[in-house]
Amino acid sequence: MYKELLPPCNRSCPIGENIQEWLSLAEEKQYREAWQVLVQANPFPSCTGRACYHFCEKGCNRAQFDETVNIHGVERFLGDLALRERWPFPKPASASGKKVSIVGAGPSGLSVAYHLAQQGHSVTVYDRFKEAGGLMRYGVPSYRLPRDILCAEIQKLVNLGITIRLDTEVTDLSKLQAESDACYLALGAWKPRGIPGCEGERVQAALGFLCQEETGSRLSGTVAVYGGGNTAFDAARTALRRGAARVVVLYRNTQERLSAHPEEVALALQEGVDVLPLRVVTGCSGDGQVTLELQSPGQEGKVAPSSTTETLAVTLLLVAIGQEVESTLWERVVQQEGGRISVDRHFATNVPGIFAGGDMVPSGRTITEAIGHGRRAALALTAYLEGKSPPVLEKREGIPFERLNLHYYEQAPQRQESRNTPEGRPRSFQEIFATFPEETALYEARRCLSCGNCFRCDTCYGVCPDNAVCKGASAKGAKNGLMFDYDYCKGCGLCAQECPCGCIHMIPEYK
Amino acid sequence: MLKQIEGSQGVAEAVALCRPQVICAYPITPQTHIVEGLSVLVKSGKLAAEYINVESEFAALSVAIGASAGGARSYTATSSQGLLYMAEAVYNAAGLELPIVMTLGTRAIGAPINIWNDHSDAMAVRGAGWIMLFAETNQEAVDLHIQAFLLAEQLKCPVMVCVDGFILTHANDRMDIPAQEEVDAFLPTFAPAQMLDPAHPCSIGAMVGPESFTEVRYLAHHRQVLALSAISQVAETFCKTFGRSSGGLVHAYQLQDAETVLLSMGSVGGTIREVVDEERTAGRKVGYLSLVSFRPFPSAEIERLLKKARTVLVLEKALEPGSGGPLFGQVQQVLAGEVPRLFSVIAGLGGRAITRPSLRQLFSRAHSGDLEPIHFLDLDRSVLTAYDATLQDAFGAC
Amino acid sequence: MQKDFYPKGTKTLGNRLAPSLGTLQAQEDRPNCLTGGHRACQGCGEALGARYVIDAAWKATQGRLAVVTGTGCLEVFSSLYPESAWQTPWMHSLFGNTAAVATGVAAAMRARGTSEVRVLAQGGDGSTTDIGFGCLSGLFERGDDVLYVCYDNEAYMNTGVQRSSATPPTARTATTPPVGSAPGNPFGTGKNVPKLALAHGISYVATASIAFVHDLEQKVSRAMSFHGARYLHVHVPCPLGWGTNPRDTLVHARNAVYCGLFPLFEGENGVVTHSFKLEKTIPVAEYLRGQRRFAHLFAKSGPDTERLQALQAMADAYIAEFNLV
Amino acid sequence: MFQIRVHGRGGQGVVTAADLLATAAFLEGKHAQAFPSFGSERMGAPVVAFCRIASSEIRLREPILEPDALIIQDATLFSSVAVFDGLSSCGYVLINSKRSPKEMGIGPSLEAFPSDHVLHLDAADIARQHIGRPIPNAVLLGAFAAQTGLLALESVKAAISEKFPGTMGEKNNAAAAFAYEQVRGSQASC
Repeated sequence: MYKELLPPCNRSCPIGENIQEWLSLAEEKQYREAWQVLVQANPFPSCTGRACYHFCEKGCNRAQFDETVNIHGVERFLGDLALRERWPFPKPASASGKKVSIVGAGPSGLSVAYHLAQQGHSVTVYDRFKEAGGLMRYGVPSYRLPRDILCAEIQKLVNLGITIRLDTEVTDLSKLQAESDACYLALGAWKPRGIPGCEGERVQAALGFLCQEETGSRLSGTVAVYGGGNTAFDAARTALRRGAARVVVLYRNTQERLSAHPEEVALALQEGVDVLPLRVVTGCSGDGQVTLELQSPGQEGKVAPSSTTETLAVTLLLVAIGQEVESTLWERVVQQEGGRISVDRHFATNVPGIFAGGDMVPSGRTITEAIGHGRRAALALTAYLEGKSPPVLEKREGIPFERLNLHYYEQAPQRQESRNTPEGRPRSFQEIFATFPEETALYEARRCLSCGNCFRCDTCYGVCPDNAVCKGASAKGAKNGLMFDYDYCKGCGLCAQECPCGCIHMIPEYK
Repeated sequence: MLKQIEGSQGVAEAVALCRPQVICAYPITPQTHIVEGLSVLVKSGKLAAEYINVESEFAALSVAIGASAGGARSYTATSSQGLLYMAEAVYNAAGLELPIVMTLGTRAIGAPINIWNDHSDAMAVRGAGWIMLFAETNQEAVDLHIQAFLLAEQLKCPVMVCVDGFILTHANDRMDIPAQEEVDAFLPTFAPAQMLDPAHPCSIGAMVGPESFTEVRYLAHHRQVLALSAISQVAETFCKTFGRSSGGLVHAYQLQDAETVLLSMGSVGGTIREVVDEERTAGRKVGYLSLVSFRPFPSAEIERLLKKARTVLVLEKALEPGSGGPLFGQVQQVLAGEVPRLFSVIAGLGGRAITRPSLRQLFSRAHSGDLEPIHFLDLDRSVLTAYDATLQDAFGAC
Repeated sequence: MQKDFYPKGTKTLGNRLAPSLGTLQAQEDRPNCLTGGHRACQGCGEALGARYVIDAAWKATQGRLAVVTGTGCLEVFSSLYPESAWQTPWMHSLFGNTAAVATGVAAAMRARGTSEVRVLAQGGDGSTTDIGFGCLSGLFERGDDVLYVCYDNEAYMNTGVQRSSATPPTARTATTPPVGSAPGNPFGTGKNVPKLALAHGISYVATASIAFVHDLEQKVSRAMSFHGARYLHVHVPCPLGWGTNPRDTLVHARNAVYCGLFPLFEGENGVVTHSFKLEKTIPVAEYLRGQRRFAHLFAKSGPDTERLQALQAMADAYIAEFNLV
Repeated sequence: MFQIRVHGRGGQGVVTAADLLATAAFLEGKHAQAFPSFGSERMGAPVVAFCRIASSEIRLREPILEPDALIIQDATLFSSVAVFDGLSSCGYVLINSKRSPKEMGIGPSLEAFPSDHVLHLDAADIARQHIGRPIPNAVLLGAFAAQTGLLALESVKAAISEKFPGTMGEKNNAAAAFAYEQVRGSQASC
């Protein structure tokens, strides 16, 4: 029988996008249909196509064959195409009459808003910032995610009927609760961790620095960024663009152990960012003398302080060693250390009707995960609003690389987005990479191995010695246009063995 | 048209008059002159046919099998070892119900190798399911070929026309070769009962299992039973069309009141008739029965004609060591209990001439009852003793 | 991007994005000249090969095709009276006369003025390389308009796996048991019928494998573009005779090609014109392992390196001879 | 019925001689039968062929055991072949030889024959003159017609023309006619 398995890309995607399916539509040039499948999970394909760290590609089986499919490139292509063509989101279901308030217009809040709106709920989103987007706006530099793209995707949500109240700090949770049938908290984690003894004019939180975007003042001299995560590198590259003569990333461990996405690190190095590993900042004087304690690498990635120190003169020290949740007003909601809100696997807090997601809850703290939270939380919220227990999502069986029959695939090296900006030191916040032209998007979509999901190559039909695989008119009702005629099948298993993508399963006739 | 030509040439001309569409040729003495004759006719454009020179007799008949299944009137010729080499295909052609006509220039089978005439080859395939007709004269050889195509196509059964090697094939004889129009009127265009036609796909030569094989063989026998009347009818029609009697199941000679009858097949009949005439002149009531149709075996006809005889001698040019004459065995089955004395005579093996003196002596011994159960005509005991001195005693004992 | 480049559609049998680039076997309206319901074993390579070849020939002739089949598995499993799996005009005569019967059919077509009906003869390796070789050579030499196809499963499978002249050295068969000082089929000089066919100078000779259907179909249609005698030798693994898992029939077929033991090539008028380049080569041992007929080469006590090396040398010689890489 | 036995060696045209006699008889409206002593003849081996000529249908298929006439194409046969077996005492003998039977030492068995029944002539030489090659057939047939009177020369010539159309036939016919006249001349003189 044919069985649809969970391809590793889908499995790895924090949003749970059905990547294989939309790639398969894209390779047929059915872009709108592909986009529709895509936005069933993710309302921000243009954003995630740019700023997501492509968890999907880490899972991609093709990596073991040649190189991963450039999934994000195709996603971005589809998202941008949808914007250009002004494809509206699918029409929501009829109004449910339920009202949901969402605090925080970041990726998680907007995602939950989108999915709830699709269910017909009336949604209002509150945010204390002047513009919506949360970390997508204030955390991701515009050279990675141009603001017009972000705005356009948010605008589509507004078009869907979502109300966004900006510049509105919610202070009274009880009042909000009283006004709504349910609430979703997605305020993110904005409270920077500091370094004891490092304060003053020349020390700034990296996230706050990023919030200024290109509008911040010009920099000069050496700017140091302390931290090894994505925020650190975003800050470092932004500093370059804002005029810093030299940007140094200071990291407590070895360069190999940087937690930032390797692509980001590579681009930063390419742009001229220096990385000084094995250095812990122990202090920063008012005139910008940063004291660094050198570390020596030890067992299992641990480092040990050495007695050696050095100093570095900087005009600015940006601290990017993590953020915490501001724990101001949520007395009734159980919070953990660092202010994070405890939720169950359906994103419900201990208070009925109050849900939370995004960076506020324990998670990987990425835009993508936040959007994923929103999607799943919306399901739980809807169930809650309908008085049902939260849905249990059926997990499909996965498809390991070994189940693929590689004979049928052709080697095809990955293609990457071309650059908009010259290599080397950047001069502006212009987006670095260009969206795929259709040809490349098509090429990448066609590279998808379609792991575990029939791509109608008809090999089974061709290799059956007994003509037991029916196709077309004689396989009426089959989703993939193929059907087994068990009267003719002798159970040799050739079809299952030869199936390139491993979607045929042999089941014993008698047990 | 009367012609004085070699028997083989007469056969070739007769075959050509039947407008065969595919002719397969492989040389083997003494059949060779027939296919040579046909090759001249085809190459010179006098006969529109595909002429295929093959690499063996097995291929010769196989090509004919394919051609016949392909819807073409097909012909080949062979002899002796060649017939045995194609034996598998001989059975196959009959099993596939393909109306192929094949001339057999009858000849002995080795070892020891011997290229001369007897009927060992024909006897070796007597169970193959073919209709087997024996010509007594070259005129009859000509006529039987014309009848053979009609019979084969009517009955969906291959026909083997057995023409005594050398004695007929290489004899320069007077023959009346019919005109093309006459043959065309007698033999309609081939309308195959089954053929490989993409417009009407069929499968020929399927495997048949135990549940149907008996029935298939039954039908094969049934076809031969039908052939008994068909052969007579075709001979009658032939006689009406061409004005001469040829073929049929048997030739009866001086049988009305015959007490002693010699039964045989093929070209020896002429010499026998001479001796029968001599015997009659001498006042002895002898007769001759010549089988034209050996397959199907005309049992009823033999019984009808010979049941009043006192002595029947079955003279045949074949021997199954350990058994005797195969023809005798069959005649015995028919006449046992009706004819008091039945003798088996093995004669003419490997080209040994059957002469009037020998036949005279045979009759004389038959009259006196002085014949072994299996009598070897003109057995030269000196050859035996030269080979092995102890043999004389062994033979003396039997 | 190259036009028509489909990273997962060019090697698969079908290509939903560009159906015309797929094989005939992927088409819904393929003729199925050998249709389902036949009695072949599980995973039969010959059943596949026959359908691939005949369908392609049917297409090339637009259905004007007559097929002659020699005795063997193919004939037995497809035509047990009163049923037949053949949807083309089909006949079977004997084991050793297939080529000659085909000559006859072709002659009949010429004689009847229907020579647009083309003739295809087919038989197994026993039928072709052994008992029917005389007739085959005769067909070649005369140049009758017949495409003769040999489905080579490297032994007499119909009768219970006995050695044929196409059985590879060392292979275990019922008549070459894996015992004694030279276990399995002894090494000989071999009988490469495709090369013998080439030596006859006939218009077209090719080898093909059921694992490479595009190549196979292309060769059949090329063969049908010529007239006169043509020869196609198709490698068809036999799960029963080889002692392989039925589901792995095409895996072994592929490996046979990739290791070099079954070179795919084409020749015209006596000269090799093209060989199928191997995108990868594998050691012969990888092909042989997993086939019970070669199990004695991989005994627990240690592999039979001497024979494995000899087989590898055979493969290497083919790779060099046909310039496969 | 008149029975003729032709003796010679493979390649001399023994079988053809018998065939031509049969054809000549056929052309005269007679029944005829010719056949060789079947064998796998090779060049130079002794060969026999037979011919029967009759006014009614010939049924007999045995070899000719008691010939009425012998045509001997090769005079070297006598030591190895019993050429004269069964020949009736008033039969005809025609030998291709420069030398007489007596000279060859085979005289005694022929002495009782009527003298004009035993004839020898250098057929090879005559053939060489008329045909260019020492093929004795036509010469012997012409001589035979003259010797026995069984067949008209014209019939023999017609048979030759049928078998060998064109100049080859004409040359052979000239040879036959020459021999015919020579034999007739010698008969008249004796």
